[in-house]
Formats: sequence, structure tokens, C-alpha cells
Amino acid sequence: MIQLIAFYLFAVMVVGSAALTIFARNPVHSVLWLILAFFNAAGLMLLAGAEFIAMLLIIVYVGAVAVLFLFVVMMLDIDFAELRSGFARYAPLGVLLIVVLAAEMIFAVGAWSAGSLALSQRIAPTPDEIPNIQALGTLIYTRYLFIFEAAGLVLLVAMIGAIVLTHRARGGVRVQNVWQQNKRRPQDAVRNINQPVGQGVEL
Amino acid sequence: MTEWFQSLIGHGLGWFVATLILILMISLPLMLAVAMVIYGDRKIWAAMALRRGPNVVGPFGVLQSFADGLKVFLQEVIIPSAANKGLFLIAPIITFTVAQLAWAVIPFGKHMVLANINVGLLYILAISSIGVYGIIIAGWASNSKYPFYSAMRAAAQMVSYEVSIGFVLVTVVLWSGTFNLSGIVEAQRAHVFGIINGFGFNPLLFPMAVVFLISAMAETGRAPFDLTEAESELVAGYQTEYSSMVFALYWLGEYANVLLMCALNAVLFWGGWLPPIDWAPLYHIPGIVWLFIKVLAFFFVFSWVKATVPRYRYDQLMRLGWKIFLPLSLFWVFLVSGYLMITRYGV
Amino acid sequence: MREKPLVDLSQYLPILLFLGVALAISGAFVVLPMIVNRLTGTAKPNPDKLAEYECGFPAFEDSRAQFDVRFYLVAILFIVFDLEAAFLYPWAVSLGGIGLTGWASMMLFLVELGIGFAYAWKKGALDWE
Amino acid sequence: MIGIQHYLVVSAILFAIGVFGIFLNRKNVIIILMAIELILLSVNLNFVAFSAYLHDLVGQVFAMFVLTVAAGEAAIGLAILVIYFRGRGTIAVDDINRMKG
Repeated sequence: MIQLIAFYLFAVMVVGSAALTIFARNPVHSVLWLILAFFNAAGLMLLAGAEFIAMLLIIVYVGAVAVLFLFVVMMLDIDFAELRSGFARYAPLGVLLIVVLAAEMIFAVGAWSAGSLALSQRIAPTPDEIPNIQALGTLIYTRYLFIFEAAGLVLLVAMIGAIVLTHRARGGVRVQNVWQQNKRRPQDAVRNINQPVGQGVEL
Repeated sequence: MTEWFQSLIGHGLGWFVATLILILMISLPLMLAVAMVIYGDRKIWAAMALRRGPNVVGPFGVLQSFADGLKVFLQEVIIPSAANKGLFLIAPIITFTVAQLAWAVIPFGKHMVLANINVGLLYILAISSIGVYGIIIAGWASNSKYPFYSAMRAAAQMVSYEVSIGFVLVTVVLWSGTFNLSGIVEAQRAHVFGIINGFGFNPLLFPMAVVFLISAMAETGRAPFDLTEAESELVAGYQTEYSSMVFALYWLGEYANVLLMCALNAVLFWGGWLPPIDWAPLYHIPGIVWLFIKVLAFFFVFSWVKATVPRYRYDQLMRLGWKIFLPLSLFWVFLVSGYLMITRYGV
Repeated sequence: MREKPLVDLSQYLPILLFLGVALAISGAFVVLPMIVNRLTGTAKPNPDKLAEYECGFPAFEDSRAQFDVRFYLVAILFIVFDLEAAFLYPWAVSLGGIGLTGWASMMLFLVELGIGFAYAWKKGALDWE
Repeated sequence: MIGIQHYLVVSAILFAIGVFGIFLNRKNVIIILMAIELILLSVNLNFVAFSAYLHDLVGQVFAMFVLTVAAGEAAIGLAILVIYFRGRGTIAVDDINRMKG
């Protein structure tokens, strides 16, 4: 009962905030609605019992990806009014496409109900006694090892790609070399001299 | 308690009332603790500067925070005309909500935890990652130069230190084998020489405890990492445009987060509600007392550091996070996992 | 969907309730002073008071028109390392069950990311001044 | 009781909103990237729903990989956006076909 209420709460919120994401006038509001959508989607996943994926969704999407979006949206000085000019023009085509898409998906769901998706086709049945996250771990690092390494490569490419694309070395920057500073001792820099009277200091 | 209420007013409603009381038992004392801790902070700070600190309101000035609270409560709420009004008011709500919410999974004693979830540690990470938004939104919605710069700096700072915090947590989880905070505390029982409780006493994990403590300071924006409100450059940081109680919410949120980080330090590395030594008579003192002692000890460290260490520069802050803590904690993941592979899992 | 849920959802219910309570408390802290303002008559806004903070003169430029690409780079690096940490979490709890293969595969993963990190370091993407 | 159909309907709506968003904001790349994130979110939701329904963990494993790819896609997409904006001072997608060579 409570589960059902929670489901409908999250479902309505996720759909509503997703719609507001694409309709919002201000892109900063868009990103904030997107964050709300992720948050509620995490709730939905939690209800389905995928607690690790739910937490991951918040940590990665809300904590990292949306921050990036916000940085870009807030810092780029973009004329957004101009970008909305095609809004009305594309809407009919969009609606048409959505109707087709929705019809297809309804047909697909119908066909799937008629077909069979037997429980015997399961690849990795969920173990009952160990926690979700541990069960996932045993699967990822043994059976899906290659995909896991490929994910590592994707991340590597993303990192190097981002640096290549956006990083520009600045000229004339003086970076503090902490190691050198700490290595420097008084005797390297200071000279004690017994200064005789009436003579200038020789450096 | 839950059973008692359920026997009184039915299953569902009884659970609801009991849980609500439990929540208020966390939330309201938290606010009280924050008020006292602000007072304590000022007193410690003053003592280190050979001043008296607050000493007018109430005996030894203990009621100072409440007087301040009453004052800000009666002040005018100023919403700048250039600000985005809705977001401007939502930002402090986010900050304070998040600061309270993380306490739901902190174990105060054996079985004394509101939500004993399997992925408690990840929950805390998730919640604290939402905390950034309270700051970014505040900075942006103020529509003013200094709050905006400050918010961007704060976001980059929090994000940088979250990376090393994530890796430090992995070393803890490697050892405890669970993400459940109560489980982590239990795993620390008789951890070193079969008698001392706490991962922090383990020479292999002690460096990570230090890294975590310093990262916690940076994550909460405490001195010496309080660049976001470096007065000389950024006025009062992202809170510049805020006033009245709305401003005070940021204070409450900040101190609640500091307390949370102290509690996390205690729970993850220093045995949480366990006494420091695994010796039967010590268990007669309730676990919650041990936890409070540890939390207060860490808070003293936070205050102490704030009073003595000069502020970092932004490039030094970033260097510490990315070039020292990140490689160090990453290497430590390798080290700890390798050690465990050899000793515990026998490869 | 099935009789026995995968996780103990009853443990999450207090969190949902807590979310409601915490939102209510924080909301009250924002709304109540505004009401009190109205009642006590402390709310006296005027244009100068409502102007954004500047050192005594009107702001010269749009406050949001500054972009430093390094903030952006930090955010990207954070995404990558956050995901790396995300892959470390299930590995950390299942280390006992996955044996040497699992451990070695994670070490390879760390090396992959280590290469990227070294590249970022070498390129000076981690430098601030 | 919540069935798999509930989840499928939600994720289908989410997917449709995502696609619609791409069409609606054809000039604004940032919103398009966000719409793509929504689409990937709906995919993830489906993965998790089927994983729960079939009592099979593979869905969650793949949801994790989808998450990785989505994050990488957002990072690189926004990187391209930023350098494009720096070069031109606008992010209208209509002009991107000039980005040759």
C-alpha cells in the first residue's frame, strides 16, 4: 500500500519534472528539473530493489553530471531567447513522432505480454541472502570483466578527450613549486657576514 | 517503542507516530547541538586568542546562540530585486534539509539507528553530493558577482575533495566488507591486537583517517579551507545577499555538516559507539556517550585548526586535493586491497 | 512484482518520512521569519536595500558572464573519478568472492585511469595559479 | 501491487519526453544533451525493472555500464559545446554543419 503510494508519487514526479526539463524557459531551471527527475528515478529504482544503482544514480548523475551541466549553463553567456525561436516550428513534427513512437511502444508491450519471457532464461539469478551490492560485485568482476575494462577505457577516453578539447596552457603563469620551496634551507639563502665598519656590502 | 505505540493505536499508525518521534529526537537535538557547538566554537576560538568570547547572555554566555537566533529571526528578510526569488529561497532549504537528512543512517549505539540500510555509506555520499546544490543555486540565484564566484569556487572545492573521500571510504569498506554503518562499527571491535577498537589505530588505515579528517574540513568549507567566504576577496561568499533567518540557515547547515563529518570520522575510523578498548567494564557506559565524546573531540580539533592554521590559497587547495590526496588514497586502495588479498583471502 | 522484496524497503521508509520532516522544518525557518516580518513591521524594503551587493556603486557588468574553463575541467575530472569510485564500491565488498582475477581486473582498471590521471597531470590540467 | 507494466509505462513516457525534447529544442544543444540523459535514464529504469521482475542481476550490471557511458557522453558532449561556444559565441546547432575540417 505504502509502496504503491510511493511508486505513484515518484512516477508522477519523474514524469512531471522530465517534462518541465524540456519545456522550461530558463536552462538553469531545466537542469534543476533534470536533477529532480534523477532523484525521483532513483526512488523508483529503490522501490524495485536496486539500492546500489539507485544510490549510484544520485551520486553520479546528481552529484557529478548535473554539476557539470550547471557549470556550463551558468558560465556560458548564451542568448537563450534566440535559441527558442524554432520552438513552435518543430513542435508539430515532434508531436507526430511521439505519437508514432508511443504507438510502437504500446504495440511492443502488447506483443511482449503475448509472448514468453520465461524465468528459466535468466542469466544470473539474484541471490537472496547476500546484499545487492555484493551480488553485483561478484558478477561484474568475473563474468562481465571485459565490459568492465571497456568501461574503464570509456572513462579514459572521456578524460583525455575532455583535456585535449578544453585545456589550453596559459602563458606567463607562475606555479608554486612546493617541493622546491620546502627543500630550500636557510643556509642556501642566507649568508652571515661580519660587516666591517665603513665599507659597503658586497653581494 | 514502536511496538508500544503499535499496541496502542494500531499497526500502521503506531509505526508512523513512533518513527516521527524518533525523527524529531534526531532533528531537534541536532539543532540544539548546533546552537551549543557554535557557542563552543566561539569560546574555543576566543580562548586560543586570549579573549573571553561570548560571556553576557546567560551564565558564561551559554545562551548566546539562542539570543543570536532570536535576533536573526526578527530581522527583515531581504530578497534582492535582481535575484530569482524562488530559487533564492529554495537554496537554503536544500542546504539545511540535506544537513539533517544525512543523520538518518548514523548509528548512535547498538541498534540505535533510524534507518539501518545496507548501503548507508553510499547514502551519505549521495546526500552530501546534493549539498553542493544549496551553494551553487544560492550563488546563481543571488544574481550578484561575489556570491556567484564564491559558489563556483565552493562547488569546485567540494567536488575535488569528494573524490578523495570516495577513495578513502573504499579502504574502510575493503576492511569492513560492508556499507552498513552499524556493520562498519562492529567490524572495528577488537580490531588491533584483539583489544583496541577502531580502524584508526591500524597503522595501515591511520593515514587514511588523517586524509579523511582533512578532506572533511575542506568538504565543509571550514578554515583553513574557507576560501568560499574569504572576506578580503569575496565579501561573505555565497551568503552575501542573504539576511535574517535565511542567512542563519546556512550557519545551521554548515555546523550540522561539521558535526556530521565529526560523527563520520568517529564512526568510520575510531569505533563509533564502541569504547576505545575492548574491555568489558567500559561497555557499561552507554554507546551514545562514547560517540558523543568522540564527536566533541573531533569538533575540538576542527575548532583548534580553525584558530591556528592560516588560510590556504586556492591553487594550494586544489593541489592538495588533486595532486596529493587523490594519488595517495588511490595508492592506498591498492595497498589495502593487496594486503587483504594476501592475509585475509589467502592468495 | 514478487513476494519477497530484494531489499528491506521498510528501512527506507523512515528516510522518506525524514525528508518530509526536514523539508518542513527548513521551510518553516524560511517562511516564518517572513511572516514575522510582516507582523512586526520590520519589512521595509527600498530600492537601495534590494540592490545587489557592490562597493557602493551600481554593478558595471552582468554578474553571470564569466567563464573559466578550469572549473569545467575540474567537473569533468570529478565525473570520471566519481565513476571510478563507483566501480570500486561493489568491488570492495565482494573482494572475498571474486578472487585474484577480480582483484587483478580492478588493478588493470586503476592503471587505465592512472594513465589518464598522469596525462592530466602532465598537461597541467590540475594546475591552478 | 506494482507490476512490471507500471515501470514500463513510466519509462516509455520518459523515453517519449526525451525524444520530444530533442525535437522541440533543436537549436539548443544543452537541452538536447539533457534530453539524451532522460532517454538513457528511461533505459536504465527499464533495465532495473526487468532485473527486478526476472529476479536477474544482469539488468543492474548493465544499468551501471549505461550510467558510465551516459556520464562519458555528457562530459565529451559538453566539452565540444564549450569549445564551440568559445569559437563562435553561440551554441545554435544549425551552424554546426559548418564545423568541417
